[in-house]
Amino acid sequence: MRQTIPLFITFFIGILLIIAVFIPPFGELGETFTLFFDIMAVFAFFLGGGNLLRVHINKLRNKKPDWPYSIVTLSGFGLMLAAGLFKINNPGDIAAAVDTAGSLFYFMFHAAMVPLGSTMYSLLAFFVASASYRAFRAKNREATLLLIAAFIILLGRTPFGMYISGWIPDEVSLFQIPNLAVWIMNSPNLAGQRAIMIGIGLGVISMSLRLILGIERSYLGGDK
Amino acid sequence: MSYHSRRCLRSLPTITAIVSCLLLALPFYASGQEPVTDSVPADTAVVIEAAPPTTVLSSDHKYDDGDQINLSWVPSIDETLKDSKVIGYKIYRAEDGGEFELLAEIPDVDTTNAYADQEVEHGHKYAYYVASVTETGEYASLETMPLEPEREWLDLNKAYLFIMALIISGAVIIYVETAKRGKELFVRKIAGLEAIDDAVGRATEMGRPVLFIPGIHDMDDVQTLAALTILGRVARTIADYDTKIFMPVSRSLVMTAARETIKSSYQAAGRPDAYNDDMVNYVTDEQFGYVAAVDGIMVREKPATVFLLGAFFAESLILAETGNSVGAIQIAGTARPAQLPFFIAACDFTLIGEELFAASAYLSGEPRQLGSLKGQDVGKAIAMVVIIGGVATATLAGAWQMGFAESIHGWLMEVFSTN
Amino acid sequence: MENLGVIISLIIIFGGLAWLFWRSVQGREVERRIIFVFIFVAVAAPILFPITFEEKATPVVKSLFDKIESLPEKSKVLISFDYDPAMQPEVQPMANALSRHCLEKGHTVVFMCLWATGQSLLTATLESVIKPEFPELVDGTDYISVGYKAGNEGVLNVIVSDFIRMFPTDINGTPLDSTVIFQDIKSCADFDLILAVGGGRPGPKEWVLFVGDPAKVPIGVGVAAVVAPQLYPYYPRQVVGILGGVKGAAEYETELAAAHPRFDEVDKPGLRMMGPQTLAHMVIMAFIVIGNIAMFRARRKAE
Amino acid sequence: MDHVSVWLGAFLTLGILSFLYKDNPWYKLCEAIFVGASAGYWVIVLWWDNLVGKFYEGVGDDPALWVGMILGVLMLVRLIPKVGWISRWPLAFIVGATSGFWMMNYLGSNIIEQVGATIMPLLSTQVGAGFDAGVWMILSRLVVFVGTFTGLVYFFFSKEHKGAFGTTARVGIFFIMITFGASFGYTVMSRMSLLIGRIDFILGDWLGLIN
Repeated sequence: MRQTIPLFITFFIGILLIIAVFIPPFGELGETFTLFFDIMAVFAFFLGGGNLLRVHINKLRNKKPDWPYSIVTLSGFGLMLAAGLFKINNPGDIAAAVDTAGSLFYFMFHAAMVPLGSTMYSLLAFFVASASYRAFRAKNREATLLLIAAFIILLGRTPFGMYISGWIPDEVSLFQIPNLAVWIMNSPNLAGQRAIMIGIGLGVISMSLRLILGIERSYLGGDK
Repeated sequence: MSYHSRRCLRSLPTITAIVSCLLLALPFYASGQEPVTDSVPADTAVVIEAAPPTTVLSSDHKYDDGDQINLSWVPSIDETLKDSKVIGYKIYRAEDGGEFELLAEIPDVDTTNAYADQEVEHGHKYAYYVASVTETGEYASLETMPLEPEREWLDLNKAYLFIMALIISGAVIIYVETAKRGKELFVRKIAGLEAIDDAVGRATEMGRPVLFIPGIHDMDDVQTLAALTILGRVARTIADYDTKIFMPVSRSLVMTAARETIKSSYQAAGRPDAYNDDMVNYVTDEQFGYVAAVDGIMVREKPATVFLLGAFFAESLILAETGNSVGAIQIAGTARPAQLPFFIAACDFTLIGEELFAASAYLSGEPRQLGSLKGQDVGKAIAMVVIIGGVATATLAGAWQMGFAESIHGWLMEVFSTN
Repeated sequence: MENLGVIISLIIIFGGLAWLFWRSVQGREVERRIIFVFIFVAVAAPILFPITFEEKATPVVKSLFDKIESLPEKSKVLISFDYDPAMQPEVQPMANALSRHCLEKGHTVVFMCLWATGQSLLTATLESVIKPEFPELVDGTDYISVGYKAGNEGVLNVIVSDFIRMFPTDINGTPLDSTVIFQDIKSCADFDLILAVGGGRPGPKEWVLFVGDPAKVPIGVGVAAVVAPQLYPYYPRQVVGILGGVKGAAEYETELAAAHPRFDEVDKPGLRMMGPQTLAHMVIMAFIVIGNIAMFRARRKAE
Repeated sequence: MDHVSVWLGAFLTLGILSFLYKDNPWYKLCEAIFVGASAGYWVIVLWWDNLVGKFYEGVGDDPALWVGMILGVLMLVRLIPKVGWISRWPLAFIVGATSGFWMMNYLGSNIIEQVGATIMPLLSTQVGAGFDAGVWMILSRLVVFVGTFTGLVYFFFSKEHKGAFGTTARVGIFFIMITFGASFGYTVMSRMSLLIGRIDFILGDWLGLIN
């Protein structure tokens, strides 16, 4: 019973959304369900946020290693929450958008989250460098092809591509590096992308059917 | 979902309506109207500056929820003249026999002679007329007959999509059934998946935890679902080996679902007491906030094995390189082609696209699940046959104008298009 | 002074690479942190001492440029800012160049965003590019900003058939049906061109799938370099042209400055960023080469 | 205010960058701030956009939204151990909806559209200016055709990669590798721009070294 009802719900909703594609009056069903999902996400957050608070309060209470940082996390959370919920320092009234310029929420977002987020993101540049040195090696034929393609695209995306291959006559201009880079993007890359996309499409269909038909049910938990 | 509906619904009926209108109007246009404009001498003070549009036709938009009427007309004959005074059209509408009210103005006289009225409702009748507009006045056409937009219950434009869905799902289901009856099905080895047991075993030996990252998307992404189905298998092995698992997630819903999944795996392994909610923790929804936290966990907990499965974006390499720097064995998989090269470079095993979705079926080893993979292959075979046949017929038709090839190619293009 | 700086930094970078090469060939380990320092220097040096390179538009960029150039005056263009501050250095230059171009050609432009974070970046473009450079244009008549609406793809699904239902007012609260621009725009199908600038989801790809295809509106895209490969399958059937990454922005800026010389004067961040980018690329390529040579050396030794 | 945000920004930027050297208290502090503030940020976004914007303001016109509300409340039921199992219903709903929705979506955009796009004439008298103009075009189309086909062979699960089949699959993986190489080359560019943006901030906005 405890498994049957959820299995039935999955089955019913899944089939409903599949046939809705073919029934014009149901055309908006997907969007409506997206709205449901958005509303459910708010409630799920009570669990997620609650979990976050619990973890850090526990850390604090038991004086686990690094507990002082939990104070920072909790106060950051609380401050952002208060700033957004009560629209602290918002130049508009309570009806104004929460991120109106000048509000505390706006300040916290732009002065703290933006630099943090973009710096974290920019770490990628460093990791790209270390991965290039360490991992992009022509160990076999496949890896060599990957390398060559990457190399041509890299060259083609810098002005050097044109400098070193500008001498190639216009009749075979395809071999000028920037053009070759575009050709790789448009032809072999496109072919690989398509094969991957078609495969993914089939994989999704098959997995969806397994879920809808209840063949795959691990996410539902046990009977107890 | 609805983009299918909208794009399929649009073109054909509209074009048919316009073409038929034009054809209908042709005789009228040729005989009745021309003399009128010709007979107006340029220097007389005539008030009529332009002829009204003719043959205004309203028609129901096919295969919709009864919420669109298509309107088309033959442009005012004056529009074709060099010194035309027509600057646009105005469309008037009356609902259920009421007053006519202005519905829309169309300023672009060169290209537009049709209008799709999407502000109608099933169950009401609408009549229209169209007026050609000049600087000084409007010249109205005749009114159309009142028309009620119809609601269709089946979208026949999508018959081919339906058949395709039926064939592919049918193939999956048939193979699942065949497998259920005990027929042995062969599925080739997938290296990344063969490695999972060893990877978990290694963590056990080293006494270090397993880190499972299910991507950064929520439960409304199929990749997250795929990650959770794989988690079910991995957690089973972890429960058997009694290894520690750590799963920071960036979505609350994923946290809930992951806890259910791990819990049921522990139950299946017969060790429900070993399960504990702290295995899965919510961190933050923010992409790089989550990454900052996971990176921290990696360098502090030094996991022996890291799974990166699901929807990944820019963080793929940040996570994979950090995992690599602490010496973890890494198994990654995503359906995002842009991130795959980074996983291939920095991880030990990578599941490419389709393999991610096939993984849990493969790992389960259960006949019915393997059967579904066979069904997928039927889809691939169809795609391959269609591509070969399509390219062949297109080439024959394009280079040598062979009639039969043209018709096959035309038909294939019709089937394999969502427009 | 500046030339000296350029020369010194080039010496540091190439000298360092030579050292790295020597060390790798000897088979000695090079620590990750040293690699990190390199890439930092390779990027920071050309920012301090600018180096610029010449650019020429590739066909995918040129075709979008030509499309905007050839649209008749008063065409209706929608520009969507679908990105966050993290993507900003890469795509904001495109958004600015595209906005300049459309307004310069006398098109009517509607600005919007699908990302909450896009709104302040959109405001930045309005305040620092459009208002100072096009003082004669009137907000609400020549261009209008409708801002952000939550709902991701859902927003697209609605505006494809009814724009005002999703965006009843502009960013200042003026009802859209009272504005001049929206007298003849009912849905996305009424636009002559849609420019989607962004890189995540929802982004250019969703614009193509949910709006461009069903409404049959040409779409031009400006994307972070990382997602550009995923958009190539749509070109040229479903997408008019693609600006990919800083390089795409730099090419567009060059093309724009050539066709409309008054924009030669303005800041061209795309072109400016190409210097550090080019150097960083060279360092990355050098890493790949050195790494491979080291591997072959080690393999031969093992044999 | 502006001064404060630049200094704060620089402090946080350098803190995150210090992780490259090694894990340290400065990074831990930045991480803690980031996690706390961003989790708070997302509650606020969910609260104002989803609960207020979508539910509270929309439920008048669309009573169906109550379904979403009820499913949401059911999620919280797990906090009551006795009836906790009911919280699986909303989960089942989401799994069903995601599967059904994306199944049809992927069928259209990933299979039908992509197969359709691959069907092109290899040579044609109608495209371009005839046979001679199209050597490169023919080559490109041939490459797309062969690459897509062999790529699909690679993903075939039912047959071991041996013999002629194995060779075809190997050609397929070659194409897939070129695709990855191209993605990598393209992506590197993007990543550098981000670092440029950050260094620009440190050297320009904070230290004022750039004129």
